[in-house]
Amino acid sequence: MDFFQILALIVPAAIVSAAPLILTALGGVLSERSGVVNIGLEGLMMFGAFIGAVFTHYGEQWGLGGGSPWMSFVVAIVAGALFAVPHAVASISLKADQVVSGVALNFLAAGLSIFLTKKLFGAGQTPDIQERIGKGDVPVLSKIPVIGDLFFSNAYSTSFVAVFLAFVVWYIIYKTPFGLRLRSVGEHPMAADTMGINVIKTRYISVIMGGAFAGLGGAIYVASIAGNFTGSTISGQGFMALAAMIFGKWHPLGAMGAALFFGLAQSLSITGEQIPLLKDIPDVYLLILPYVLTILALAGFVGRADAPKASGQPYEKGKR
Amino acid sequence: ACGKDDGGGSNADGKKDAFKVAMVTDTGGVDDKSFNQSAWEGLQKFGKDNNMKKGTDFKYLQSTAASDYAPNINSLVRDNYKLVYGIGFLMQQDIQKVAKQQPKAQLALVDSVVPEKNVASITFKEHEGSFLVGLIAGMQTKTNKVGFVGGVDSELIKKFENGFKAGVKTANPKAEIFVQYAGDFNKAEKGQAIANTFYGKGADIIYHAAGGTGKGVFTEAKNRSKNGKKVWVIGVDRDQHEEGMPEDVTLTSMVKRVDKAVEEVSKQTMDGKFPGGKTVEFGLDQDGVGIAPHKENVSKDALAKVDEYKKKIQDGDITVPKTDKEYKTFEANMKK
Amino acid sequence: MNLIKGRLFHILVPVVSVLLGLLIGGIIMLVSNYNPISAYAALIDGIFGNGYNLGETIRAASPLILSGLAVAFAFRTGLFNIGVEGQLLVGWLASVYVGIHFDLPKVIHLPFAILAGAAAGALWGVIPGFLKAKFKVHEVITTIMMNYIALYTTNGIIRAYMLAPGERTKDIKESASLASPWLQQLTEFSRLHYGIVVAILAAVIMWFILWKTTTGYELRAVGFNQHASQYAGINVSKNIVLAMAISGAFAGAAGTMEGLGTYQYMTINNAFTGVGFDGIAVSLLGANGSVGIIIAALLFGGLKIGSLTMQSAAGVPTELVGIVIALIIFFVASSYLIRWLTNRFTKGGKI
Amino acid sequence: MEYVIEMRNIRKEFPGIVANDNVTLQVKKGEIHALLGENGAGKSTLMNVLFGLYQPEQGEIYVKGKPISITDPNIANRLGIGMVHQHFMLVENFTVTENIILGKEITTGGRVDLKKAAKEVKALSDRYGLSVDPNAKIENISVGMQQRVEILKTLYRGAEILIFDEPTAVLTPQEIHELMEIMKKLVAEGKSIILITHKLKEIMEACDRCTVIRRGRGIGTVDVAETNPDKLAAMMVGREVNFKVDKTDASPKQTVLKIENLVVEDARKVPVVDGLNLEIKAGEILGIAGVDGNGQTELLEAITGLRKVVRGTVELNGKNITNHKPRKVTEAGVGHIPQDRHKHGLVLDFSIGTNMVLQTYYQQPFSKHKILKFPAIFEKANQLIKEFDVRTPSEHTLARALSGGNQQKAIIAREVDRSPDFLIAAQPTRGLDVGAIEFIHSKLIEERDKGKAVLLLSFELDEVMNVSDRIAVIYEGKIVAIVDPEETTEQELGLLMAGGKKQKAGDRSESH
Ligand SMILES: Nc1ncnc2c1ncn2[C@@H]1O[C@H](COP(=O)(O)OP(=O)(O)OP(=O)(O)O)[C@@H](O)[C@H]1O
Ligand SMILES: Nc1ncnc2c1ncn2[C@@H]1O[C@H](COP(=O)(O)OP(=O)(O)OP(=O)(O)O)[C@@H](O)[C@H]1O
Ligand SMILES: [Mg+2]
Ligand SMILES: [Mg+2]
Repeated sequence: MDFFQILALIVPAAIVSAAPLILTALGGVLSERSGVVNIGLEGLMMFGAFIGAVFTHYGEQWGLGGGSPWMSFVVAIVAGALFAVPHAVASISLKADQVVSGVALNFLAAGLSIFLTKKLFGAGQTPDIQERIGKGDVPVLSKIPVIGDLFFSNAYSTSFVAVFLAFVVWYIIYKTPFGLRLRSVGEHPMAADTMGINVIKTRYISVIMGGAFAGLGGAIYVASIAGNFTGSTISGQGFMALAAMIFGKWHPLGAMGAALFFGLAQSLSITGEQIPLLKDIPDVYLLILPYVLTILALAGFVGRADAPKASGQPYEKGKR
Repeated sequence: ACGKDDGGGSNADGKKDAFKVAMVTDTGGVDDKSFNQSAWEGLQKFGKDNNMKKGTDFKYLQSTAASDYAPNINSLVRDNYKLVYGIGFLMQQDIQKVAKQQPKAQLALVDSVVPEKNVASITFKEHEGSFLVGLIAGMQTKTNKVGFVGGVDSELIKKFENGFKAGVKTANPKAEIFVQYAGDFNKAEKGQAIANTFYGKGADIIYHAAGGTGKGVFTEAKNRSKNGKKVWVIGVDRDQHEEGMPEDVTLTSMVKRVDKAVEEVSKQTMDGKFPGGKTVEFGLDQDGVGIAPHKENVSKDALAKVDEYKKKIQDGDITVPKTDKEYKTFEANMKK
Repeated sequence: MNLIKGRLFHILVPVVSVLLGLLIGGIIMLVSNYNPISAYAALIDGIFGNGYNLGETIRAASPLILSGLAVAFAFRTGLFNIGVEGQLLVGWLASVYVGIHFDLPKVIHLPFAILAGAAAGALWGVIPGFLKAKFKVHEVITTIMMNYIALYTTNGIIRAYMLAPGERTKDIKESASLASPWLQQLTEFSRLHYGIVVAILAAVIMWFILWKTTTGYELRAVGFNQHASQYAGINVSKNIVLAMAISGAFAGAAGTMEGLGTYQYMTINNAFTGVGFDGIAVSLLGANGSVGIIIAALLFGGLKIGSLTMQSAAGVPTELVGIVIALIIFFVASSYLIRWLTNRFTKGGKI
Repeated sequence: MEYVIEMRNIRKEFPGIVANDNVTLQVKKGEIHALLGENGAGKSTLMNVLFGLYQPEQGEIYVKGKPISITDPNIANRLGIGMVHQHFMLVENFTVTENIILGKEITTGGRVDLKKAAKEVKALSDRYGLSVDPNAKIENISVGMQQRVEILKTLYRGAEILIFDEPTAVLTPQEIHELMEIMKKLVAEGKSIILITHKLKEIMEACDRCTVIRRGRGIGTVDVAETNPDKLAAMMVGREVNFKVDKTDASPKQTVLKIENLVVEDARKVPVVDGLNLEIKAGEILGIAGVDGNGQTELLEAITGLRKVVRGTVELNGKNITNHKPRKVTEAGVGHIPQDRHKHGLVLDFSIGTNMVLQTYYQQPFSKHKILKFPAIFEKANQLIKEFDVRTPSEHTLARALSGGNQQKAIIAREVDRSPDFLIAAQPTRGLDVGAIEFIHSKLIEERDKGKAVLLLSFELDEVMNVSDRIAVIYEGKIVAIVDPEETTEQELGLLMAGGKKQKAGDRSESH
């Protein structure tokens, strides 16, 4: 295989596995930028994956055909948003430790999604979905030499949705009044409060939006990669998304870049076994490659990342 | 299930001698679309055939973690189940322990061997079944490139790999075989990435023995087929025809009839012929392994080849390799 | 007066949370057509019903105590150790390695094996600690990464150097085993082992280090305020690394519960054991205190073991217990709610 | 007579404490109205009630004669009430403009229009002579500038009534002067101002009337023209207060601390202490006067081992302690009352008792063989609490729960008790009321009289001049002059601090 062939294998695979991570990490960015730490991304993603699998299946039954996964995305967005509500209530209104509340959300998702799967299907996993998000060449763009092959051929529409949404979130956070408020609430909620901004409401909106994104991430994982939902469908991707968010310094585009980096590292580790030079390296080195690279990157060139100042702290009026 | 010696907590009517049989799944659960499910199907059929009651006379317990195996096996033994299956080689140690502690219990283990007098070990000749699908792959590849995706590199999965490779080479000595292990049975995106690489390198058929990771292989195959580049997947353990629909990418599947084995051993035990201390091996002979009933995608020639070699294996004309070493010898012999 | 109220409240929160969690769990069962009464009866039976179940409950609690301590110790020193899972795995492997490859009298071999596990866990914890101290890398992200590295590395090492039939290592030598035929006999052949003694000892050690030693003083000071600690002449970097090392050592010791106690070998793990993540819940419910953690671990261990009986006797999926645990964590975390509730009941007009 | 603001009989409770009890405040249009009271008297609370951050349990608020309930800062904003908080309410990593428009954004097509907003901010700033750079990030501008941003925030919202909560506590004399000018300009424009300050001089200088609160209760309102600082202080504390620091002349002995050619860099590698020379003798208090940002903080950090010395030496009692670790410096005999008590001085989540042994916990009798001896620790804590009159429910109370003044007393108790040969006191009285200040000054002088060397860093010229035996003026990282407090004037000092040349002879440090 020549270099370009290798790239042509690695890059599209990276983009594919990155899409769910990008979306979930965006969910994390929204939530944490408003000052609410979200360790619950894994759970939100899991619940989204569950909903995605269930409703794509139902969509097929209802005769929606190729529209089924897209319908399930809509439901997963709503479900993710709803599923984030307990975390929002606990950590915003009830002033719970946000990390812990997020952990609880993970436990809840794991328990509830399988419990419901068993209830709905009498089985520990959902039926396989048939209508998956397909790959395709983007018209025109795929014809561009090199770039077309790498980025626009054999690509998922959902990957473009993810990248597009990253820019949307960036726009929201950095360009709109709501974004300004969201960030202020995450940095200095009391200052925001004195400026007449409703801290509680802003945080609720952000956490719930974050849930919607993570839910979508999970659903897309099912519809584009996994094909159904089991207890192990989402096993760690949410944590990787969390890592991507931190790696990306709580910036939407940074998070996207980090997710793509993870995807690249992972697909390199998989394709690596097929590359003559890397072939003789024991499996385990390639398996741990993405994680080691991440740590090295953080210690080396990315350096310290500062979380939003108020993240992790419940806001109480008048408390110093 | 309380008390130590009333012996029939869940069987309150006291039919102490009634034959009761149960199984413990591994973490996959009875609907894993794999051997747990097969085993349960076998047990259900056995139960139905013998007018037994589900949930009391025959039942399963699911494990959510590896540490659950022992308590689950134990609780069934305590509840006076006359035969308790552990499904999957992961339970080997736990079955062995319980067998030693409870010499009166009758236990059975699927996919591995426990040399105890009160344990029946059930194994399969996966390599033989894999050899057959290998033949089909060798015959039907148009690119002369096929792939094998394994879940975790292990003795068991090696049987699949080596049998398959031997089959491919037998039918098509020129064929190139890509092999990769995902290191995981539950990472669909890895399966997909590996399949992407294989297909990208020109393979048109991939055989997977990778559980949930294999789902990613199907996803990739379906994607490619949808876009007009028809590629195939060979399923494993059960007939995975459904998984390939609607793009119809399942070429065939290597089925492993755990259901038959469970049914068979249950029958023997009920009849008082518990094969304790023995290893019951299910191969082509007992239809314990083979190719799936859905055959429409398999060419006539390939089917003929399958029949031909099935006979050869049964007659002992050829021995299908299980390990890397055996495969090397096999390959060397072929070249001669 | 206030102090008593404070103490009482600290106990009240977990108790009320557990009750509320079980209550809502019951409602969920009702809604989904299970009988909560018989389910909970089966659950309780599954925890205490006989010697076997009781033995298994305690066995399951032993590693949970240690992973809970690991999380709590880090918490107390201002760190969030999500890497308990990975530290546990390397601890497990190290203890099994020593258990297999050395030939020593039990009085030396067993402590040696446990310490090896703890040391491996400590080492695994030191890496994120060092990265945090030196490069200010967020420990949450590095510990997550270290989990995966541990999972694949331990598997790789077993596969390459320690493989025995059945996707696992050989059994450890009897001289390194925590298993006790006596305890097993006592509990009708459960896998109960002496690990519980180790776990309780570790809980005492944590309490002692944190609250009775100058080291604990330094660790906690650094956890609360690095600037003030530096001002006071405390070496901040050293203490961050030390905190992660001790936390990791507890996690590694949790691994030895599996390696030297429950299993006597190490399997190739296809996924995380979950014990490390459960430690977060345990430490929370136990309010990061030694006694609380022991009780919480027993509760969670019991729920997990009891859920098996709940499944077999009442047909309720084991996942229900996962839901109940999640609810309990929510309620404990939202103690504000319970505070508010109790205030409503106890407030007699004036403050 | 109609008031722009009238708060009648306000009562505000916190769990276990009545912060405001029947307080009445009446503010006339166009006046600067001072609000005076000890630490914890309830001034901030009262203002937070007015601003809608707290809801009072009792009492009415009238704005321009109309009764109104202010349940939200939004309502206060709408009524034209703006507040500059004691602790700044600024988002550090936002720009000036972003902070100002937050909550009332200027948009074009749904998008925040920062260009347009910056123009407006600039115009507003120019109008009141505030000279603020609209595009600067808050974290990069000085405290004084940040305060102007706070003022702009209120003006941007069209505030007619401005509340300043201790605005001068964090400012340098120059900045205070500028602030007073700004306030006068605002009042001239018809705005009304409520000013909280502990500095009676400021009240005398700028305010029209003054309302005094003591322990949550309103004591009364007086016309500033008809009162004097002594009367005000007596009203506030409830007894006579002695302003002039009682002290005998110093009798300096041997040199304790000797700094030669010290160079220290800040985070950006700029040498902020740049070839500094200084000597402090036993039995004297040396005050450092200077405008914030001239290397004071870095100098102290370098002495105490918190920051690396690039060049030069620091000697204590003839021993080189340059670049020693903080612990070694402490053990060598340096005590340090840090500038920022929350950041450096205390572990707020430790009890006040355990905070008392922050540098000594590892020594006997507080620990032995690395085991803490709590009885000894708490015995020591109790002794210090009594001796230094730290008002705390018990030694087990979290340091966080103490008022600033009492936190400061605790720190001073700890540092003084170790009896160091050299004591650094950095802004020891910042934000404290006159009673507490009096106490702390007497403690510093007591140390001096015991033969210790004391280094006092303060931005309050009054304090420096009253307490010090010698004053060293720091400018751009160098000591540019050393003057005798008896012989100098505020004017002269101000000039030196701004980089002006000293006229008189006897200037030793400049010859280097
Ligand atoms: N958020 C709060 N929670 C509980 N008690 C509070 C709170 N804020 C203030 N208090 C109490 O109310 C009293 C008045 O506090 P306040 O901050 O109004 O004092 P102050 O006069 O502004 O003091 P200072 O001069 O130190 O700023 C304090 O003694 C304190 O005990
Ligand atoms: N978390 C808290 N719990 C209890 N009381 C508090 C808390 N935070 C503040 N207070 C009370 O509020 C009052 C004012 O606190 P604060 O620290 O602002 O004092 P201060 O003199 O204004 O200090 P500073 O110089 O830092 O402004 C204190 O008397 C304290 O009792
Ligand atoms: Mg105040
Ligand atoms: Mg104050």
